[in-house]
Amino acid sequence: MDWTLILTSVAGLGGLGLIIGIVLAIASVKLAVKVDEREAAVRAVLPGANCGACGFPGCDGYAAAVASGSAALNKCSVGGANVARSIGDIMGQEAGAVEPVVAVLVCRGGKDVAPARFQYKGASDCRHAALLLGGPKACVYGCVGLGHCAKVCPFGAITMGRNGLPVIDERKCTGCGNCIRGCPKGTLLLVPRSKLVILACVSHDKGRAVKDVCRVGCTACNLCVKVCPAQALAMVGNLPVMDFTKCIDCGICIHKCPTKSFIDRAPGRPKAVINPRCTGCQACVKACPFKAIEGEPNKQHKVLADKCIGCGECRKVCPADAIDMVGALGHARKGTEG
Amino acid sequence: MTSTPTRWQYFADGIIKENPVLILMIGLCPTLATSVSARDALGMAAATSFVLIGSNVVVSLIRKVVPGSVRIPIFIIVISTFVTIIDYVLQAYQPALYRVLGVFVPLIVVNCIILGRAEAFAYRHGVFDSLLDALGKSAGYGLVMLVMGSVREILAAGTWFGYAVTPAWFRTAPVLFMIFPPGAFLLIGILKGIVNRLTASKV
Amino acid sequence: MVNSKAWMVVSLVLTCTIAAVALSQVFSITKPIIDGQSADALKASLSEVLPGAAEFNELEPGTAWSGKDAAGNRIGIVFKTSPRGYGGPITVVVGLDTTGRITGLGIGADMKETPGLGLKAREAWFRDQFRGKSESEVALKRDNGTLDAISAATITSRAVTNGVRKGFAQYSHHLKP
Amino acid sequence: MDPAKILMGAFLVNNIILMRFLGVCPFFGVSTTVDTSVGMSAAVLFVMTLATWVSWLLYHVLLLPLGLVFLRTAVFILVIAGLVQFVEMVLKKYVRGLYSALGIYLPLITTNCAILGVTFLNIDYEFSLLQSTLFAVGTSLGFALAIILFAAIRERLEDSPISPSFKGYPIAFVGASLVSLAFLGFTSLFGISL
Repeated sequence: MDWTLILTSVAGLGGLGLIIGIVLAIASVKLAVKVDEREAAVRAVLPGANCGACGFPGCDGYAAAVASGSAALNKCSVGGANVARSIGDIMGQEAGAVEPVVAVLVCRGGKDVAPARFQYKGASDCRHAALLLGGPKACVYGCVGLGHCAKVCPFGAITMGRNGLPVIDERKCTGCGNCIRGCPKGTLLLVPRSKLVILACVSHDKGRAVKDVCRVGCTACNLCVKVCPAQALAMVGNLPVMDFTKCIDCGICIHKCPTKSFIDRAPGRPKAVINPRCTGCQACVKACPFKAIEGEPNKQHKVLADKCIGCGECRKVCPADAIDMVGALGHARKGTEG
Repeated sequence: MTSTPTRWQYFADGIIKENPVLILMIGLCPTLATSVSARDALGMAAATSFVLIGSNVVVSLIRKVVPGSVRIPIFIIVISTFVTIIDYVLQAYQPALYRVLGVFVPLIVVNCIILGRAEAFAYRHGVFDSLLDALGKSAGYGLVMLVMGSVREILAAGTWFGYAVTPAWFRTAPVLFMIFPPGAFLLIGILKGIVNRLTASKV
Repeated sequence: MVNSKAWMVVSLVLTCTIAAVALSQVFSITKPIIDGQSADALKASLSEVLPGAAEFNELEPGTAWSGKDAAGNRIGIVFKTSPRGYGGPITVVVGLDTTGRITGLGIGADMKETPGLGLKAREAWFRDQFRGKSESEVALKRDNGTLDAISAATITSRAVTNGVRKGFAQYSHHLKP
Repeated sequence: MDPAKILMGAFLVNNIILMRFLGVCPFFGVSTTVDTSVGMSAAVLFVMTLATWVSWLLYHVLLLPLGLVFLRTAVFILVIAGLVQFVEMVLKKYVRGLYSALGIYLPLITTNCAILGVTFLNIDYEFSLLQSTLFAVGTSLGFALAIILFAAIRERLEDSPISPSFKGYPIAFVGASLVSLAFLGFTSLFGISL
């Protein structure tokens, strides 16, 4: 037992351990970072996807802003209402209602209907492809289809469909907006979940120029603006811009559009049915934009189910309240409650 | 993890499902550097296993009394004690193997597997579980080292554990590339690709 | 108690002390064995490069010895240099007979060349090339000499040859009786 | 060894990651984006230089004279661990951005083989304090060069069409193999055999 060696090594290593222990102890006191415990609590509630939808650099940034009181409590669209409510509880204030939003693809120009004008062999990413003459697709406005949105979606809500267009799983989509910011063409839109009818085209061309590059592109024919009962559409830059507050999602524009450029997010639509109270005044026949009602004057009228799109115009004008909207419940339109 | 992993899983995971090198991607430095021949690779794996088992056991023994803020330096001292022990034991009793492993024996102390397991597992589990985990990880590590060492030795020197296993003409012009660092990177890349293919998980 | 500042320092010092005690024990046990090994390894390596030498006495501590055969008359000297190789210093031991020709070359075991590559310097074919060469003939083919280097380990080969030449310059004055 | 050779040797000829296989774990972990690589390289440069000074002084002042050479491993790694923990606290207090960017990788710098490896090489090469500092700076510049170069490649790999099972780490390894092959070309540049 070589005591001198043991003692010197104990002194050496032990001494060093002592010094480091003391330095760390002092440092942990002096350098302690004063963390507001409310910030930690808020941070714990946030989903932690660091998606930036709230406009702050990740959840840490948002939590710090909320704790310091410089941010609204309901900015976390990903977390939605319950996160907003729990932040409200932590901060002791009432969090405003959060309008859940969802991302929607506003371009239907898949490979089948919108051909490419050259073969693109570069990096398989939309942002790279868009740099090359606006991308390989004949329609330069449309979705390039190389899956950048699918890559940046932190929730895996977007997968690329067979025809080269992204498919958005609305159950997984939290409306964080990463895909909207990432898309070089702006063919993705954040819309409130309650909004059902949306124009699915972003081409600013007109008529033949659109027809040449895409079979389902909006040719700015102005028909939808004319037929819209609520005057919710206005033609701006060869595209019908929809005023979400006025639009009643009736769906008339969807069926009137010659190139089927609108999409309907409602899984199903109700149908109009005329009950015996009908006096045969034929007000509904004139009102129906799709000629879906027939019958002799002063007699019980009948709705042709295949033609009726459930827009509810007839119901509005019927003096005898003889028309009901039946089927696809839960998708009643504003003003046309069945 | 729905059901708490059974004891057996602590061990079995280490070999394939949570193989330290190919799945957890830690402990790459010594794997690439000393897997030039099967014998050296196994020597390194054995030394690393000794340290891993020892440190996992000791760390789980003292985990309740270790203050959170200095846990890393304390773990480090425990690990470096075991490393110095194996370092001098090898020098004394296995000088040939020690000469071959060279600077990589003391570098076991910074082998990410050991501190990684100490921090991630041993600090949170009992002694017996930690021992099983260490054995599992060592077996997994040994397996990868054996594969890497064998492939590189056979390609670069035409021998396996020193015995000629390739035709003479091959040994006159072996694939020297595998001895150099690029060969090691390439080999582990291919191995990782195969593992991905098998587990069909995209890392 | 577990997270108080004092315990933080104490636990660190305690672990260090235990480690220090354990390591010093291991060291004191293995040290003699290691020294023993290198002592008789040294004697073995010296006689290996100067065949026929029975005992050696030190000319310069740790770097040069003169060798006597069983009958007691000088048959040459041995010197040790440690040129810097690829991975670190390489101990090179060279035996010279009285005429200044190399009688043998040994390479130390503790070098840290790349395993499986630089370590090939210890193979007999490489070391035997030096036998019988005088100072001027010690050079690699690449440096217009006669010795061929280890394939893919030119750094190590060149380090050894440079070491030998440096040794000649420093120690050959011992040859003149 | 003159200073320029030590610096060039550590920086290019024997790159710490690609040729000596030290520091490979952070090399693959952090190099997904260029800016985290830059952050990591800065941290490595800082910690490696500091660790070299402290370890060199400890070795030549404390260990060698007292004959405690066998404590080398324990002392060096203890010092580095303490140093990294200290750096972590300072970063957390004053440079919040870098702290959140590096996160997990700060404690892993402690187990970064490159830093401890360099302290050992400094001792094995019997460098003076100045030479050790040069070697450390050269090595961390080599670390930075390798990791930033590789991060740029990996960012490009993200978008290239690779078979699913080779995406991620496998293709990164193959990429590293090619970069290492390129560095192999530097061996014994300017006759440096460091």
